[in-house]
Amino acid sequence: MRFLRRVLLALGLPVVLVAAWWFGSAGSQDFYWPSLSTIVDAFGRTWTWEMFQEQVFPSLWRLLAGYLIAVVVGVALGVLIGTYGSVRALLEPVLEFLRAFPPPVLVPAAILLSGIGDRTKILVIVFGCVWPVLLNTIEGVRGRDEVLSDTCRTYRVTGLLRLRHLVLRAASPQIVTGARQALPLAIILMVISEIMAANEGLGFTVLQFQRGFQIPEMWSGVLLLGLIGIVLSLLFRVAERSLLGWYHGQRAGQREF
Amino acid sequence: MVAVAARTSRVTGRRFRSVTLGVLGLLGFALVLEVAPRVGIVPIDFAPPTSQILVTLGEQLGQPSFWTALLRTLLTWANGLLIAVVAGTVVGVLLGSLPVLRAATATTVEFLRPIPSVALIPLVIVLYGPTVRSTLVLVVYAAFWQMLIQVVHGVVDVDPVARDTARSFRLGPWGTVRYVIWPSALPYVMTGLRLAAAVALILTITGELVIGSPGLGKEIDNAQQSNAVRIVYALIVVTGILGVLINVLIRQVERRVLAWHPATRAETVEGVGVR
Amino acid sequence: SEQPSAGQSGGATQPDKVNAGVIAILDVAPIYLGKEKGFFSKRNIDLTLTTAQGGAAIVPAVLSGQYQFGFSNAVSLLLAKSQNAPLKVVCNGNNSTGVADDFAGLYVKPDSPIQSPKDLVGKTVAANTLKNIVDTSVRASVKKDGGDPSQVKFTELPFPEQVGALQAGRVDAIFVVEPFQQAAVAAGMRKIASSYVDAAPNLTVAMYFTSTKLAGENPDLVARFTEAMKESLAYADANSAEVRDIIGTYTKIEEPVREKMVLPKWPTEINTDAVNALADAAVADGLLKEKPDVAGLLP
Amino acid sequence: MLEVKNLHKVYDGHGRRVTAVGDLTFTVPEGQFACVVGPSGCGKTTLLRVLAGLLPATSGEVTVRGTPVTAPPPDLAVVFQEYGRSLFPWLRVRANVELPLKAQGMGRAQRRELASEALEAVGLSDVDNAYPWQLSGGMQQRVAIARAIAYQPKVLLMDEPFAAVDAQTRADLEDLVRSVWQRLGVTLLFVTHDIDEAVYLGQRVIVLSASPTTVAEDLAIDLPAERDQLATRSDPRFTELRGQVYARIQQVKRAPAAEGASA
Amino acid sequence: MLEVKNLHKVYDGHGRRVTAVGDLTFTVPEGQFACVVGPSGCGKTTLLRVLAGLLPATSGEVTVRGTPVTAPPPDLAVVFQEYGRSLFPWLRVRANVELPLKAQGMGRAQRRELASEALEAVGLSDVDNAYPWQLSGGMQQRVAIARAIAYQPKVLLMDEPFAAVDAQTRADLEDLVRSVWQRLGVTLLFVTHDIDEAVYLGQRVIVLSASPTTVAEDLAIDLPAERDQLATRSDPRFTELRGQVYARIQQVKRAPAAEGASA
Ligand SMILES: Nc1ncnc2c1ncn2[C@@H]1O[C@H](COP(=O)(O)OP(=O)(O)OP(=O)(O)O)[C@@H](O)[C@H]1O
Ligand SMILES: Nc1ncnc2c1ncn2[C@@H]1O[C@H](COP(=O)(O)OP(=O)(O)OP(=O)(O)O)[C@@H](O)[C@H]1O
Ligand SMILES: [Mg+2]
Ligand SMILES: [Mg+2]
Repeated sequence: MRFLRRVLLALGLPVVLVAAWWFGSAGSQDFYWPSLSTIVDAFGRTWTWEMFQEQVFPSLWRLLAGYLIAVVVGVALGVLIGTYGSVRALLEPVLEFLRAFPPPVLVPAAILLSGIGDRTKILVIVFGCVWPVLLNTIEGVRGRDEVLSDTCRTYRVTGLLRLRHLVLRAASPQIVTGARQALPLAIILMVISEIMAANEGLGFTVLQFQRGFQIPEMWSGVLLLGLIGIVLSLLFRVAERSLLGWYHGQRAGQREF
Repeated sequence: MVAVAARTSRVTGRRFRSVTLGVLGLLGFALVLEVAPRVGIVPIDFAPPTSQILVTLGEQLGQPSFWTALLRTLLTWANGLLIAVVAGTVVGVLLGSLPVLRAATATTVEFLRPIPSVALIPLVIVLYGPTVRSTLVLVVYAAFWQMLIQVVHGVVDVDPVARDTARSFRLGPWGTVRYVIWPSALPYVMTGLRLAAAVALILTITGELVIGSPGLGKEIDNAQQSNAVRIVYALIVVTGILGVLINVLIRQVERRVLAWHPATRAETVEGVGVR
Repeated sequence: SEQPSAGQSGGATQPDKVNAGVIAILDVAPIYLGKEKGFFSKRNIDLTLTTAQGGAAIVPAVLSGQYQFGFSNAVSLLLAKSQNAPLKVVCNGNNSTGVADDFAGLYVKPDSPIQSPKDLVGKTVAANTLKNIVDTSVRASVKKDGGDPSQVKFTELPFPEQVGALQAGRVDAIFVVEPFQQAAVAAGMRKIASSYVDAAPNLTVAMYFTSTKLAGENPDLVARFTEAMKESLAYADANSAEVRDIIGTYTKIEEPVREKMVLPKWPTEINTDAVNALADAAVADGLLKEKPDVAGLLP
Repeated sequence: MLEVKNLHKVYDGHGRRVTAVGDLTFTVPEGQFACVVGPSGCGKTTLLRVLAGLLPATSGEVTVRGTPVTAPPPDLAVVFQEYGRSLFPWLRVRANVELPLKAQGMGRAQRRELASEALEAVGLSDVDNAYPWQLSGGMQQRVAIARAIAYQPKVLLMDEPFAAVDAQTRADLEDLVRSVWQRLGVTLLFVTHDIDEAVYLGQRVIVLSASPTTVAEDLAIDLPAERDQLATRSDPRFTELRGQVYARIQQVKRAPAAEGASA
Repeated sequence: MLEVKNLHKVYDGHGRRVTAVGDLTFTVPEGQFACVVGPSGCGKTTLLRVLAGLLPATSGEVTVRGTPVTAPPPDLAVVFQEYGRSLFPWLRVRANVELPLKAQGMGRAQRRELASEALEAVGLSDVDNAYPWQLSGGMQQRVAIARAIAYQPKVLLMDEPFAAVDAQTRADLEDLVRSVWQRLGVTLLFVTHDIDEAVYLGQRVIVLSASPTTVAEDLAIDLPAERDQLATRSDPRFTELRGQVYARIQQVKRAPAAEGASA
């Protein structure tokens, strides 16, 4: 029953929206707003298995690599900065400076630094989605309960053990928030990283459709990006469940009606 | 009196120290960027050293067109951020407090979030033309999600005992949001604000750059098309400085509204001691 | 519809407000010059020029009526036409010089083993946009030189990054236009071809266009715009000094570079043969499945 | 009036299933002062949370002043066992006390007066401007009590409200609670671990068994209504009642019911 | 050995300046069981936190086992007054108890044994797999006690460690703490609000005055080392000592020193 309810809840709104889009756009003659049926048609034609192998999977690979690196870097740096006030004072302005860089200027800089291979694209993804993880980790580390810190200090829980059992765990709800923020950002940055210095990939393909005025195909690419977003967020939720079981139990459990 | 003065000087002393460190950090960064092109780590023609960038920046500061561009960018940024923050907060509090609503919208949200603004650009232009409006739409679209997710997670983070207290004293939906949920979600919200502010700035510049609505981004595009490398970098530095200033501003607000929070009070109360 | 029909009666009433989307490059100097010279206002057109990064912004703006006219390269227009985008070309934009000393060129490093375009086989060439006029032209150079154009690899790289990438050895050749050509020359790069010239004699590189809707509804305005444009093109072609000056007003190209730059040609008429040749090449290169209705696109 | 009928509560989740309350039935008439004692972990807090409408019962019926409880009933205040976490760290002491009054739409002046009175009563009038986390444990607990008193509830549920204060303060607070109860005529359910306190305070002491919880003893305290820390506690009847409760608890403890916890 | 010499502690911040500890001097010899009582908010927790090296003194000197305290001294364990917040919500009960042992580099088997023993001793052997927030208040407090005991410290600081447990459990825990103290020879500083408990447990009771805190009374408890809940508590000497402590506290309370709080 509960499962059924969850499925219904998850699908209800999308079904309504898709139906509205389908009928609302039916017979559309607008060049940039084709009907959904045209888009779905284009989707079937475009995103074949070969296309996935040639364009989508390499992109997804870079996306995952970039995302994971960003999470690791963000958490590591965040713990460092969140723990030591002086490191934070020293680095925060520089980081804020870098954080404001728009990708259209960022990508050239990355190319300058590391060429035009996969490495650059991964770099762009990392650079773009490290921030939510970093900021959230910093605040999570800074905001942990003092009594827990004191407990660790008196019982001399130090070093790695402290990192693992206090710092990271206490910050984990915020780290997860940051990681969740970063996930769709990684997809967006995957596309952006393929704007320049690319000759293959999902983002590249979508942009080619756009430039080639293949608007239904472009829309189908957007659709695919959204679907990838859903799939990744489902995977993310599975990971979160096991990681933050204690948290959700403590927050909600059976305490509410 | 003496004690108050001592406390004030201690606080300003600490503030002074952190500002000094921050400036040091920026100077170190500038130094790296000065030296790297000079010793040939990056080609000097395409990554001018800091000193040259600063000279160009100085020239830019003397031009009224620069200031109008800056002003326009800031206006778009501020408008977009305001809309995104208000909308993100309202929707976030709703979704955060009502699990059913959250479950019902989850799929849609996860579908919409990864859609890149570059893909949206032609569609937005068809709707609003190559105007500030279009840029604004992109800014709001991108910054909204950042805010939304932070607020939702912040609302979920409310201490269950605090929530129960609110319920048993029948604070009502508005009272609960105003006095319990909002303050306890604030740390997340402030992070969300910082994230959204930067994203809004990025999208403002990007939008201007690609769409051609007036502002710094358009100046950057123009400089890029003209191969005016130093101007490009000077304008990027301006973007970066804006980022730093915006953050200083938000931190200031944060110190005020989060004075009670462990993260903030640890810095101001001597009591917590040997951290 | 009731567009103000002021032009016919000689400009007594309100001038027509016209927005045109252009790119801030030297190719569009004539329209800026023409506006300054009053070629548009004397035809009762109150012209506003707005720059954008490229076609991604300009085409939708023209199609949705936000801009009345736009500037785009020929291959983009062919691509749009092949997708049945409701566009109509109204006037020529700019052409290659037709001689080796063109405003764009294919460059390699001075010590590169690549001596001529056919050596690019198996090599990587940087293009500012892929599957567009640059790769079509470069392939034309390779083909003309006796190489197999399908064996040339392209990677997308914005113009500003190309010289650096070439120097760093990240690509084997670059195709740059002015003012980046001057940067390539200054960096000592070696020109191995003028691909626009190789693609077709006096290649029409870009054109001004409008939406079929506007063309159908207000042919008078289109006609006046075209006339003004032609006058501007002719004037620009004849007065290169003024062109160099006007470029300084809407770009940030520095004075010395501006003086040295090779300017494109601005004939008033579209080189229909060249556009057809481009279309054929695009089909041959696989950019297009079939040749679009060139006649329907051009005026 | 509080009515608890066949209350049964099972916690289930995270690999643990506990019958917190086995089968609980009792009624507290309007205006009565009832004390609840029972071993640690027997389900007292659970019972209070169900009564306060914060936790759904697994089965059974709970009624507060005539209406079945599905949400926090009106005019009911709770002093939580986790006093520290039930104070809002972002509000200063006075604002914490005033908040529920504000939510009721009470005017500023009246709010101030009630809060000042309540803070005065718990001996904290000088810290009204401090944040809760600047206070000692006992002070925090007293703020929570002040908040409940200022609220002037009809039903008051208190979960070990004096656990963190010293003996002297405790005695003062006991008298305070009794005077508030007498003055406002509230129905009071008071959980404590101190048997003397239970007997001293209440009109009735409900002794709960260990989990799965049932009522082990329900004892009327027939001490005179006027109570005094010295006189009442030295009353032989007090000693007798105290002995009775103590013996009953010992008994419950010695022969614990089957343990309800299992992995 | 614990030495506190002219300890003075002022809290200052957020518009509030409080002298939590005025001038405190006392010494607890190695292996002594000392109980501390004092009114709510008098600075007991503050004292413990300074001793534990968690809080710097404003002035004065604190020495634990010969070394001045600047950081938490080794072999020292604390049971915090905020027991709930001192347990790691992401670790199950057993892991909470074992964590400090793990930090010592103790082997798995030995860790398990010590933890099981300690949990058994506080009567929680059946909940070792639960999360702390699945436990009642009293159970949480016992987990915190178990953690301290399993740690086998040389110095043990306990801040109202039995505040949340029922009378019976409390008696059991009292005996447990005494037996641990006797077995391991720990130096024990025990803060409590229960005067009986202080007298029953300690070799010495330190009575603190209200803020600004000083030692109001330092009483040696000359009861026999072997104590028993029934026998000791009915010992006339017990009653006498208890009366002494009580009287002293009353005195302290009646004539409170100038209040240290100001806005
Ligand atoms: N949120 C929860 N999830 C799971 N089990 C819980 C939860 N809260 C309480 N329990 C379990 O229910 C039982 C009763 O808990 P409760 O808090 O009601 O006891 P209590 O009588 O208040 O004890 P104490 O006097 O120690 O506070 C305990 O076994 C406890 O472990
Ligand atoms: N973090 C803090 N910031 C400011 N003031 C504090 C802080 N902690 C304690 N105080 C103040 O110091 C004084 C002593 O507090 P402390 O917690 O030591 O008292 P206590 O003796 O433990 O009281 P209790 O028995 O109620 O726990 C109190 O007036 C309290 O308000
Ligand atoms: Mg309880
Ligand atoms: Mg205390």
